[in-house]
Amino acid sequence: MSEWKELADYFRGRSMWMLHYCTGCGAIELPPTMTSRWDMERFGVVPMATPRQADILLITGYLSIKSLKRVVYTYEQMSAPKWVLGFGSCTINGGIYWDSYSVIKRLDKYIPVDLYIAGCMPRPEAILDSFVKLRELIKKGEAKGYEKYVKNFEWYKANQDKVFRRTTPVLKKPEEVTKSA
Amino acid sequence: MLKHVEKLRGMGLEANPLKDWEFEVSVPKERVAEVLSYLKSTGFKAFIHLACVDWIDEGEFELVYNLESYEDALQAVVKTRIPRNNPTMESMISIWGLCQVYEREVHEFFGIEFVGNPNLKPFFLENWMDIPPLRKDFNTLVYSEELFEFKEDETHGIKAPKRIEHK
Amino acid sequence: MNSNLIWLVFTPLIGSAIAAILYNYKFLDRLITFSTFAITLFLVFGTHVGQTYSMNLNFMGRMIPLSWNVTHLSIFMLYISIVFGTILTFYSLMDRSRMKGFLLLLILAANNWIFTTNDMVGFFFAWELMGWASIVSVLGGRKERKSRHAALYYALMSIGGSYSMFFGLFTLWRLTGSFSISSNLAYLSSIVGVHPWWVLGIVSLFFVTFMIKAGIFPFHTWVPMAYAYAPDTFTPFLSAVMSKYGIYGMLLFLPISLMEKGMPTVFGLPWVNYIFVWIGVITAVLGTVLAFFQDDVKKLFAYSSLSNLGYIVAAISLFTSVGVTAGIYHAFNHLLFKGALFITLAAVISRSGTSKLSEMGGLWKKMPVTFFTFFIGIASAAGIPPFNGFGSKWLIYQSMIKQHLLFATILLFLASTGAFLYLFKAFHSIFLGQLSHNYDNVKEVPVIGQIVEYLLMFAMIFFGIQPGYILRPVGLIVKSVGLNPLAVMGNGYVTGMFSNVDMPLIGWSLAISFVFGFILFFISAKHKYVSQEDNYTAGQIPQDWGLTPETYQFSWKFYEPMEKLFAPFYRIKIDGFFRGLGDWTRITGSAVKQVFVGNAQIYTLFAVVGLIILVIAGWVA
Amino acid sequence: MMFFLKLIQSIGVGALSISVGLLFMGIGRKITARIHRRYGPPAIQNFIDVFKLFSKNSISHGFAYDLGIIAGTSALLAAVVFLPVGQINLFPANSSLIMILYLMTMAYLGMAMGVSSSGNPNATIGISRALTMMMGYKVPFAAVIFSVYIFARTGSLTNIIAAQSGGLLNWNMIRLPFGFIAAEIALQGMLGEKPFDMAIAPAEIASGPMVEMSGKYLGFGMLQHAVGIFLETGIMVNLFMGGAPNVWIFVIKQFELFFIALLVNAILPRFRVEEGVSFMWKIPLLLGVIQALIVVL
Repeated sequence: MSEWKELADYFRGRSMWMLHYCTGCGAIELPPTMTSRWDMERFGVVPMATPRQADILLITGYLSIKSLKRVVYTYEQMSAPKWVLGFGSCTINGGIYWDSYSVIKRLDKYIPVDLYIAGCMPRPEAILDSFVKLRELIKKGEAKGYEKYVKNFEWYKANQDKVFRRTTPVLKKPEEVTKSA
Repeated sequence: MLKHVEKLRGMGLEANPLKDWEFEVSVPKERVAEVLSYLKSTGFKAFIHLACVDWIDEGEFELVYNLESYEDALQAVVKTRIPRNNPTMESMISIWGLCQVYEREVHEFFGIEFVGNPNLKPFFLENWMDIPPLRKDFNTLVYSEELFEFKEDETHGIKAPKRIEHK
Repeated sequence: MNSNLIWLVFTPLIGSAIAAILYNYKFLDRLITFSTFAITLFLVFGTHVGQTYSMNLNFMGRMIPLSWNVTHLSIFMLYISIVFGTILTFYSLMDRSRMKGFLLLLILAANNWIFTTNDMVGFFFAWELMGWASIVSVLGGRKERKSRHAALYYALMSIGGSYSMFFGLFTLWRLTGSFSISSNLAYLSSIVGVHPWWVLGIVSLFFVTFMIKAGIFPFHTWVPMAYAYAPDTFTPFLSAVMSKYGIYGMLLFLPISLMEKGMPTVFGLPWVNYIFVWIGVITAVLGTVLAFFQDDVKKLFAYSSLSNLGYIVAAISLFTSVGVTAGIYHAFNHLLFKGALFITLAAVISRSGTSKLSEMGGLWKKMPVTFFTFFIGIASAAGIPPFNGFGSKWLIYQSMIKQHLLFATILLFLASTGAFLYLFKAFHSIFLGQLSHNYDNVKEVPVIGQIVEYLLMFAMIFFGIQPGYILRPVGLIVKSVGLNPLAVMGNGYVTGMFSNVDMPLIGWSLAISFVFGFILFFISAKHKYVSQEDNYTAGQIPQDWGLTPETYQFSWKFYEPMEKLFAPFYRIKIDGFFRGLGDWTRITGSAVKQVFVGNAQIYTLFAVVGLIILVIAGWVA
Repeated sequence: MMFFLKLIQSIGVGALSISVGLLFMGIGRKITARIHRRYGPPAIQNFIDVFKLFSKNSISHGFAYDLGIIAGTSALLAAVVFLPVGQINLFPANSSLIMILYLMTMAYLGMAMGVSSSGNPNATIGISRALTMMMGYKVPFAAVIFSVYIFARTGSLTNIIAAQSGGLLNWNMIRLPFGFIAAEIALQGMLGEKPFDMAIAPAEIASGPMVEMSGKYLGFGMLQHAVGIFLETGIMVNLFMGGAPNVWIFVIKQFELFFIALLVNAILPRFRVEEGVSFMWKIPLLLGVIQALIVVL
């Protein structure tokens, strides 16, 4: 059975279909990655149109609360062996939106990220490198974000709900933290 | 263009040319509708934008109406100031229906009440319960630390940039 | 014991009388209808080919000779119509629509009479009985006003047809002094070499009647209306059985071959036959093209019937052995699959309460048996082997190709491909897609309905993979009209002229590959079932978005590109040209009518003219 | 005994069609990449994809969805055993071309039923476009088929191949040049390659019929496409290139046809649906009709 699993992992590592969530500015790095200059298809990575078909969810940059909602829904629509790539510093710590009231700061509090690509912007080489790294992780059986999500579902849901379903103001005592004239 | 400026000055308003294709006019709150409809009748048919500036030290909001005349290739900037406490403003929806959207946005981000606008539902923000976010007295850093629970020790060793204090 | 031929006619009449008395007791009425059909079926078991019977009816001092003669064709038609009628009445035992049992029994009496009679008086009388009973049956559909309108229009067309037949019948009587069909046909065959135009004129008078009943191209206008607004359980009979009366009539007259009698020929066909082939082809294409854009599902299938009858007419008009075989075979297949489709439609409409395609959707979860019946029905109608529609379509292509009628064949192929389009449109809009919350409480049809549906499914598959059971009797018919029957190699074979098709082999091939498909399906990684709301919506959460099943169902303007393609042809209809022509003709016709008065025969002639006017007018509307 | 022999041979033909189809798709991706001046995936990439898809979890919308998508592949596999493949001709008395075409329709019906029962309008729009396009290419193809029928005086692929024996000049490709060109354009539509790929437009309708397909369902879809490529190019080889003496030459001939379709696919944009259909009804149909006139008269 484990041989079968290894074989399956081998194939999964060589055929990663990607859904790119392109709200951030990082989306502009993807066309060169796909086309002649860098050609990600040689790694078996193909852009897909819907979450049903995809293996990788590539988050290209910052996510506002509204778009995070869509990303979570999209992630949950994907089928089981699935991986999330956080792209750019925005997904790591908010990047230039580090103090914004509407942009989330750390993606892996809400969905399990298997691999971060640091940089603002990461170049296509970095994206290709991440595919190779992800392939190695899959082969070693370390990229198990989807299992983590199922195991810690309550924790993820609580984090998501804290952002999505607010029933009280966030600032408990606004007069203390606001700087009124 | 000078003709417009002269005319507005003749109405007892403070009007200045800014560039050779743009002028501004400061209007008291009560006369905004009158001035806007006058400008519309003289060729400024297009309503471009409604902006709001929070003059927190003076305790006032400044509403900026941008108009454009396509015939004369001119832009008019109509400014008015309203008090910051309980800010209310007359809706310009009867002059340009388009104002509805901009007023809704300004309402959401500054909390200005537009009397006469039927649709001031939340626009961009979801479940917003704090003070409107684009007011100068809203501290976004404290807010985002509170909401996203983002502490520096959780950043995989990457430190948050030092906050640039203004003033 | 040849008098059982009379009983074939009288049993339904008696049953009809009882059913009419018990009309208010809905279930008893239905039960009597069903049992009369069953009894008639037993009577048909007792008839055999070559039976004759004759008697003289004393009518106000005149002796009217009535005679019966059972041919291969008539026994075939009797079997298929009565078996189907029995199944239909069994189905309608549980039905709540306003179909009147005694009228159906009257039609059955007329049906038996038409198929067995050998005298024109009986033929005409039975034809009228059938016509009027069906007209009254059309009344009482779900939409009062529209069904009244449809019945009126159908009645006008039928009257026109009757006049035409009456005129032809009495002309023949004046010529031969006999009412016997067989002797009259023999007479026509004998004089065709001398007076081809006379024969053509008389036969075309009959053909107008038959074309009206079958709904062939210039006379097709009543078909969609009557089919769509008739009671839901009557439409299957109307489409499956009653459209075949016209085909039966045509088959009676077609043996009068105009070939080698000095008439010009086209592609080895007499030009009249050639014209009829094209009329059939035009009917097929027209039915298909109009069916694309219907929103009323019964109307859509009415146009589909039109298209299929076009196939049949095109095939039998060739009057070659393959052509006639293919035509009769397709008539049977059409009866089976269109009957099944209309019965499932009746089930769907009675359960959902609407016949609008844009209001239905997703019903497969609620009505799985009906869904499968409909699926096999459309697979048959689209001519997919090994279901039953394939063999006849395939033979029709071959018969056309044999005559080198290439363009007609291409157009028929177009109609067949188009058939797949509109069938899938109906299939999707009724059964697939999103299930509206209005239909949360919809249930499967009752057990009786399910039994009928299983039976029809079985029949469509059985006659698909065992075509020999139909091709043998069809071969006898072909032989009886004087052509060489096709060789039937075995029960499973459709033998064409260019190649054979072994239907059980296709069945095996499909079954085995399905087994492999299922094995692959079950050994691969597991799947989970999700609800219809859990769907790809570009990341939008349906509840937040205000998405309802109705708004997420694609059924309106299903083939919009096609509409754009065919838009120039529709503009012709919008133009007032035909309308103006129709008005003008009607005015001229009525003016002429006022001039001539007094002569009965001329009146009949005028009726025919009036019919043409009516047809043109109806074509516009 | 005969039955089992035929069964095993049929399974062999099915496996051959799947592998050749997947290989063609892989080589096609490689060639397209080279035309785009990319390196491209390995030629066996599609095998990897299919294995991965069958090892991946998936979602389903009910039994009609399962059944339809299995039917899509199975019906094509059932059709492919009737195709003469080189020296392998399992049922020589039974290779009627029209029968094979109608059996392929079963696959389309199954696939259409499956994806539409998911309830996603994108899928249905894709199906509606595909069927409209089918109406477009089937008509010129029918014109060509019936010309060949009349020309060869037979409707069985076996006999059509036999009628073309005796060298290159006897091939229908040479004898019926207009028909060959018309069928070649129709083949482009049949394969769903550009400029006739509006059914699976990923940017407009989220890859159309495939929108809700995940894991093994998509795997079945790929198998269907693979068998479809094999079957459609195989029909063309038998119709116009005189079949082949053995399987290898047959596959090479198929690849020649597929290669032309690929080149066109790699450089052309997409038609709109009605443009595609009206194109099909103009140029290929005209060519087909010219050919038919030449044959009939």
